[in-house]
Amino acid sequence: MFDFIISVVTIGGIYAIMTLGLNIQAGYSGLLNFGHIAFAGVGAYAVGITHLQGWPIALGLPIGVAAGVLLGWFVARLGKRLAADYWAIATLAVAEILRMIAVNEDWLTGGANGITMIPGLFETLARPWNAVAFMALIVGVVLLVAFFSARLGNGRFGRALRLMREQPALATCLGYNLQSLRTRAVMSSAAVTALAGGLYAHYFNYAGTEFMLAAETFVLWTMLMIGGIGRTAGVLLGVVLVQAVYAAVPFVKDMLNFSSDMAGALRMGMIGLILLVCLMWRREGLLPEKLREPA
Amino acid sequence: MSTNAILEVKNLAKAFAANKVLHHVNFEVKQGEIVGLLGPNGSGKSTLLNIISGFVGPDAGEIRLVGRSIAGMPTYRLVQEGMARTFQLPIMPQKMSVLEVAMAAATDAHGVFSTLFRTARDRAAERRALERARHLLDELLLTRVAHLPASAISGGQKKLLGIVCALMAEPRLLMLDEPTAGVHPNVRNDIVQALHRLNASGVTLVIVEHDMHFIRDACSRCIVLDQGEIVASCRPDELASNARVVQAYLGASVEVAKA
Amino acid sequence: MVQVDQVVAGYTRDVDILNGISLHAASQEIVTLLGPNGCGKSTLLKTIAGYLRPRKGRVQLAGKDVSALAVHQKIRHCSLGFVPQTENIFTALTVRENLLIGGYYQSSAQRQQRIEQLCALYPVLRRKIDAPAASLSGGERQILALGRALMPRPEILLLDEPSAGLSPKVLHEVFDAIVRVREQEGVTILMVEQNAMEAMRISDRAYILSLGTVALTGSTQELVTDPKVRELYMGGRV
Amino acid sequence: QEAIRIGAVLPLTGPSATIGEDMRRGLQLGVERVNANGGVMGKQLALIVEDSANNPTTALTAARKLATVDKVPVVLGEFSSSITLPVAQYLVKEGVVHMNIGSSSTKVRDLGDSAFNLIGLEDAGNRFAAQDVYAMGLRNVAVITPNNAYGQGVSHGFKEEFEKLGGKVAGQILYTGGQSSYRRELQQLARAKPDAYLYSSYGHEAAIINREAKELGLRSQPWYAYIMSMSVSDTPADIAEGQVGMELGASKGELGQAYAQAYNTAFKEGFASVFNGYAYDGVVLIGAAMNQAAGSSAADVQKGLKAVSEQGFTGVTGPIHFDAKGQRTDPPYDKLKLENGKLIPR
Amino acid sequence: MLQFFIDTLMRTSDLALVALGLSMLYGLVKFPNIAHVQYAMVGAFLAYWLYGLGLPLALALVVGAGLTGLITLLVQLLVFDRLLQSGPSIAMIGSLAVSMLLVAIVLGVAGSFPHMFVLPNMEPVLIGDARLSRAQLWMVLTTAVLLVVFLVLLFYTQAGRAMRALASNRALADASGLNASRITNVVTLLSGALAGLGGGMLAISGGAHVNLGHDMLLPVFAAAILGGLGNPIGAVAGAFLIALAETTVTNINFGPMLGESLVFLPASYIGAAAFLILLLALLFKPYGLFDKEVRRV
Ligand SMILES: Nc1ncnc2c1ncn2[C@@H]1O[C@H](COP(=O)(O)OP(=O)(O)OP(=O)(O)O)[C@@H](O)[C@H]1O
Ligand SMILES: Nc1ncnc2c1ncn2[C@@H]1O[C@H](COP(=O)(O)OP(=O)(O)OP(=O)(O)O)[C@@H](O)[C@H]1O
Ligand SMILES: [Mg+2]
Ligand SMILES: [Mg+2]
Repeated sequence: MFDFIISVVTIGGIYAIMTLGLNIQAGYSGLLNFGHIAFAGVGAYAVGITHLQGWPIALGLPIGVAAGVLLGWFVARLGKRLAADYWAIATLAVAEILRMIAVNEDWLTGGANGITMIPGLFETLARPWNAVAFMALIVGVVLLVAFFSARLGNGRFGRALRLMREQPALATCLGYNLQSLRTRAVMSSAAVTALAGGLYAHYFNYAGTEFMLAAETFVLWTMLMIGGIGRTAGVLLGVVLVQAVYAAVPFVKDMLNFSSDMAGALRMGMIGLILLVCLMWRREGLLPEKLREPA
Repeated sequence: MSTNAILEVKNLAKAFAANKVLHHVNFEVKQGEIVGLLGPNGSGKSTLLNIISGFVGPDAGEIRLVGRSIAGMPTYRLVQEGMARTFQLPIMPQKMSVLEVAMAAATDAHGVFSTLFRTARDRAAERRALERARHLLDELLLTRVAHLPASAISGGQKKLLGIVCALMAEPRLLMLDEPTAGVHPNVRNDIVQALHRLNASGVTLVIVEHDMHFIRDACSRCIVLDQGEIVASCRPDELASNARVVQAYLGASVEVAKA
Repeated sequence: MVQVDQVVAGYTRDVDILNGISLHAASQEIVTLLGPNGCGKSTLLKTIAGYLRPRKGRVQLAGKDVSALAVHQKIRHCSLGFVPQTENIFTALTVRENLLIGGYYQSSAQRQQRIEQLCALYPVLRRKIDAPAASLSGGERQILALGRALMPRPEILLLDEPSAGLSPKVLHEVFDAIVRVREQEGVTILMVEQNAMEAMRISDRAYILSLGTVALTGSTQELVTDPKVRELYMGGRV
Repeated sequence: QEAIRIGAVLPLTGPSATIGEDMRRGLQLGVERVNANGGVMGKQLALIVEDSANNPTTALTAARKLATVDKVPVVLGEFSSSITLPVAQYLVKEGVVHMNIGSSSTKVRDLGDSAFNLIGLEDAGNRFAAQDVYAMGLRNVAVITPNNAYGQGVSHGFKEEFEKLGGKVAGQILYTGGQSSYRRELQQLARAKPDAYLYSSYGHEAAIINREAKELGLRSQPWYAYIMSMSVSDTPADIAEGQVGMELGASKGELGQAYAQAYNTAFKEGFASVFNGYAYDGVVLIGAAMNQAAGSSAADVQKGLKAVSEQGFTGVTGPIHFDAKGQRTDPPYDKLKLENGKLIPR
Repeated sequence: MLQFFIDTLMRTSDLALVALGLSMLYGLVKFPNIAHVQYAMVGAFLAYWLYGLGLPLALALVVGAGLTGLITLLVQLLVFDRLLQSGPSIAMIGSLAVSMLLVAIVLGVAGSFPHMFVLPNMEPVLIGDARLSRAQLWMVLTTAVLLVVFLVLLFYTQAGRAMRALASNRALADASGLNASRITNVVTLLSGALAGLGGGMLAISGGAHVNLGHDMLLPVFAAAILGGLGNPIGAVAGAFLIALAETTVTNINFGPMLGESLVFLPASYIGAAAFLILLLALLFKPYGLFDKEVRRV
């Protein structure tokens, strides 16, 4: 059980980092990124490819973050003239194209098999401690990212983003360069998310294409919306809840003695139901964004 | 060309499809003036403002700000050059308080790293913005609603908030699109006062307005636009005696302009 | 025609914007509401139209208590017309389509005829009849909004700042047209105005609101001639 | 009396759900069989099935739960190689026995000590198919397979083996799954004028491919189905009629027939794929291994499996023997054809 | 060439009805309803079930579509009306939840095995040198007829105008006496029925299976977006363009250009082609290809 909890916390932490990243775009800047998982995918594949090519594995994470930021720059450029909904689909398109490249170009990415045997971190430590150390690392990163992202949101940059989110024409007229705001927001968010993706690859010793499916982005969105978009505490709460539900489903199934031919239906149904109940009950998320009081 | 012109517009033309909104618009605004920009509905005043402030590209013509050509410059660059404007129909954000919107209008020091690490520069900018925002909100009677969501204040109050935002930038040239439409008459006087004070501190103003009282109280000169052209440029009290202006713009309200 | 009794209403549960307000407008009267920004004028009109439910008190139109009716029911069945202060046109439609929607329940012949009439009343509409409404200038929008509301020949018209953004000449024309509509079609008009001077010119009575209640009321004559009223509520002019 | 638990991770939702469910049925029948024969060391055998949702993260979480919370000694499954590989890697690292019953990637071979494999991997399958097709006198073949790890393996591997024999692959298409029509892919293949088509596909996708191939008149050439039972499971018999193909060795012999009977009674329909047989064999084998080693720890299972394999074990998919790496030696393949609406050996 | 054209049309008709409904509803409710493709899946199962009960195929499709419309309306009333009060993004995530629930229910009831329609073997029709099945011919024709009907409905009737007015400004539609909720309900019903019909027709060739909705999610959304969300006719044109792009990728032979006999773009990039087209189109027409809306500050 102990091991399982550690792994649930670690995975939750990785998702938390990605969701905090998404929050910088979606929450603060109102940018609907439906291809967000692509940043994580780039991070994961960077680590994987570093391993495949036999480069020092320590280079994986930095390369991943750099590649993520670059992709972020590109995606933000794409949005120069696009309205929110349209940009959302454009990002989805980019993510899908990247995924297809990952599936098809097996000389680089291992093809549909993905890249296996990626070395983990802390593997020199003894059995439970390597997992504990990894969890500690992830929790540390989550706290750091949460702290900085809250700062970003409450500070002057975040305020500019929020004005852009709600009234772009007003923001322009006040002298903000929307394109630059958007680019910087997406790039910061990409950096964080690519880092999480790289850590994912190390943790699971694996980078593959299923991880880059659009459904994964929707998981991130779910976490974001349940907790409360735009608010760091809300985001974290959302991640904890969704991750708890995901982790609990197999146990609930065992507990209620559901026959295993219903296991799949039950898993989907329960997650859908809980999500729906949450949304209906607290429509703005559990911790809705508040008006910020300038200190 | 006079040397102290802050804004020069030469041969400006703009058409939307077949609709020629502006053609051969020529005028200049001198440093320290308060110019009223008048004209019938649909004569292109807002379009002119949109072009000057970089929201809409002109079809032809030249615009100079303090002698520098600004054609094709994006709005945010123009704001850095000291130009600010308000909108005719203000729409305000939902999840930001009035005070926050006002503070957001101070655009300095909003870098990612500066915000992340709360540098001294960031903190100083924040303090300055807060002080100034409080002051301006107070001046335009918005203190009572400063903590409400900016979208939940009344139409007139939004208009005032728009003006506060424009002033936050400490512009050299301020263009107001119908600042008093929907604003209570008493507040109108406050606005006039505030604009005069602003003008005294060196800000040049261009005001689009339909309220002749306001024009008379506030402006030193009027430019009248009709059918895409400038048809008059004179002192406000001379408007009533200009036949073309009366025919196109004032109509039966000519009495008001005279009064 | 319009009777508002002790109405309390607001947007959020805990804040009342209207604090027990009462007023009325007799048949074919033009009544103007004046008051500082944010005192609740628009809120009052929205409550009469049905966007907000009165928490206390009631709203009567033509003698019927309509406090509980939805907006579209009032518009359709109580012969009510309403022009909101902002977002008062359908930007995705053309000018003609805006008018057609205004006359949704008329027969198509009636609609054509009415559009002709309105175009004669407001020539701008004819000039822009097939333009997308989103392209209109501020003043043009205002006229279109009025035209849309007039399409079904309402008996009661609620206007929220109809003059905002109109040039002096057009403002005059619009107000004259309002008076004419009243005379020709017998409409009762309740309007909010900041342009006190012009509004007083055409209205019979006025209410001056303050913080969700009536601070002062009287005939136009009485109010305009009272110097204190002019000083306090009309910017010291008129 | 506590039951002895074993685990499985299967795609019960998502694009491979059909096969996941088919495998689950095999496992279920296997457990029933073992328990009917007296269980494991006098105890009941219990199976915990977790859904992978066709997602590696979910699959790994499920495997973690099985390994660390339920503490099962052995986990069977997944189906997609891209999920089986990370899951198996994790299990081996934890010292849990992994039994592969669905993935054919050759990487399965190198997973480690506690990894076992029951099915023929793609290299063997490709060699078998290439020889079979070549023996049928076909020299110029077009190949259409899904664009995933499995399809890529078949497509590339078959070409290699077939060309080694001297045949030619006229065209290869890796189609994107989940589309409503594959006419365009088929027509592209037809432009290469092959003298036969080799395809492999999942149930309903194959149904579309077969129907459209018929509509487009491509069935005038022979069609060869790779893993035939899976490929024709959802195609109306009159459309697939006359196809030939190969198959991972399906249930056969008396044992196999009894099993097919049991499957039919339990689920009121025939096999949806061959994988249920391997799943069934996996469970029965594990039961035997536990009894053999007289213990139910992972180490016992590992030891037991080796021992049972040495003694010789016959499952519904034929005799099972593991090599030193835990791989089934000489995994069975069958040659089949569809005649009068029935799959029969040829 | 004829075959190329027919392939394109057929793929178009696979996507068009669902995309049309999606886009139409988007116009009113202003959020991309992810569950919309699942309505198609539900429609497929209903049609299969009704056909199994012995209804003639056409009737089964129509009744199935009607029932799907009712289900759609029910979900709209119970769930989305409430969620929409707090904005489009909440509603969108809600639609994701609904989508999962629908899949779970169908999975629980009908299982994961595809259900194939047992149809009499139909000989393909020959049009010129192009071949297609009778069912598909009917599908293309039905789609075309429905499209024309909707075009007329939307742009030439007072009801269509009311719908667009509602989409543009709900509060003002109220102030014009339109019964906003009733119009929304009718449109919801229609869009659900369209999705149901689309799904049912798809199932005729590919069977009714739980992933039917999920599989068409991306292309349908790409089509709706390409045509401009909220513009139903655009959605159909978008579907056509996507189909065209896909067909081009698979069927244009670049061989002659390169001096070889047969050179195709890899078919595995077929999805990428659709998305690439989408990206390019959006870059040049940021609000979809058929956007005519005037935006001014
Ligand atoms: N984006 C656009 N597309 C098409 N036509 C436009 C656009 N913007 C403005 N117009 C047209 O240009 C003309 C001038 O509009 P503008 O808003 O500049 O007028 P204005 O002088 O500000 O009038 P008002 O006093 O009523 O606000 C109007 O007839 C309007 O319909
Ligand atoms: N949508 C809303 N939600 C919450 N509060 C609102 C909303 N709209 C207005 N208010 C509040 O109600 C008060 C009255 O607003 P209202 O619009 O009725 O003012 P008004 O008298 O029409 O002012 P103006 O002349 O500026 O249009 C405002 O102070 C505002 O704070
Ligand atoms: Mg204007
Ligand atoms: Mg108001």
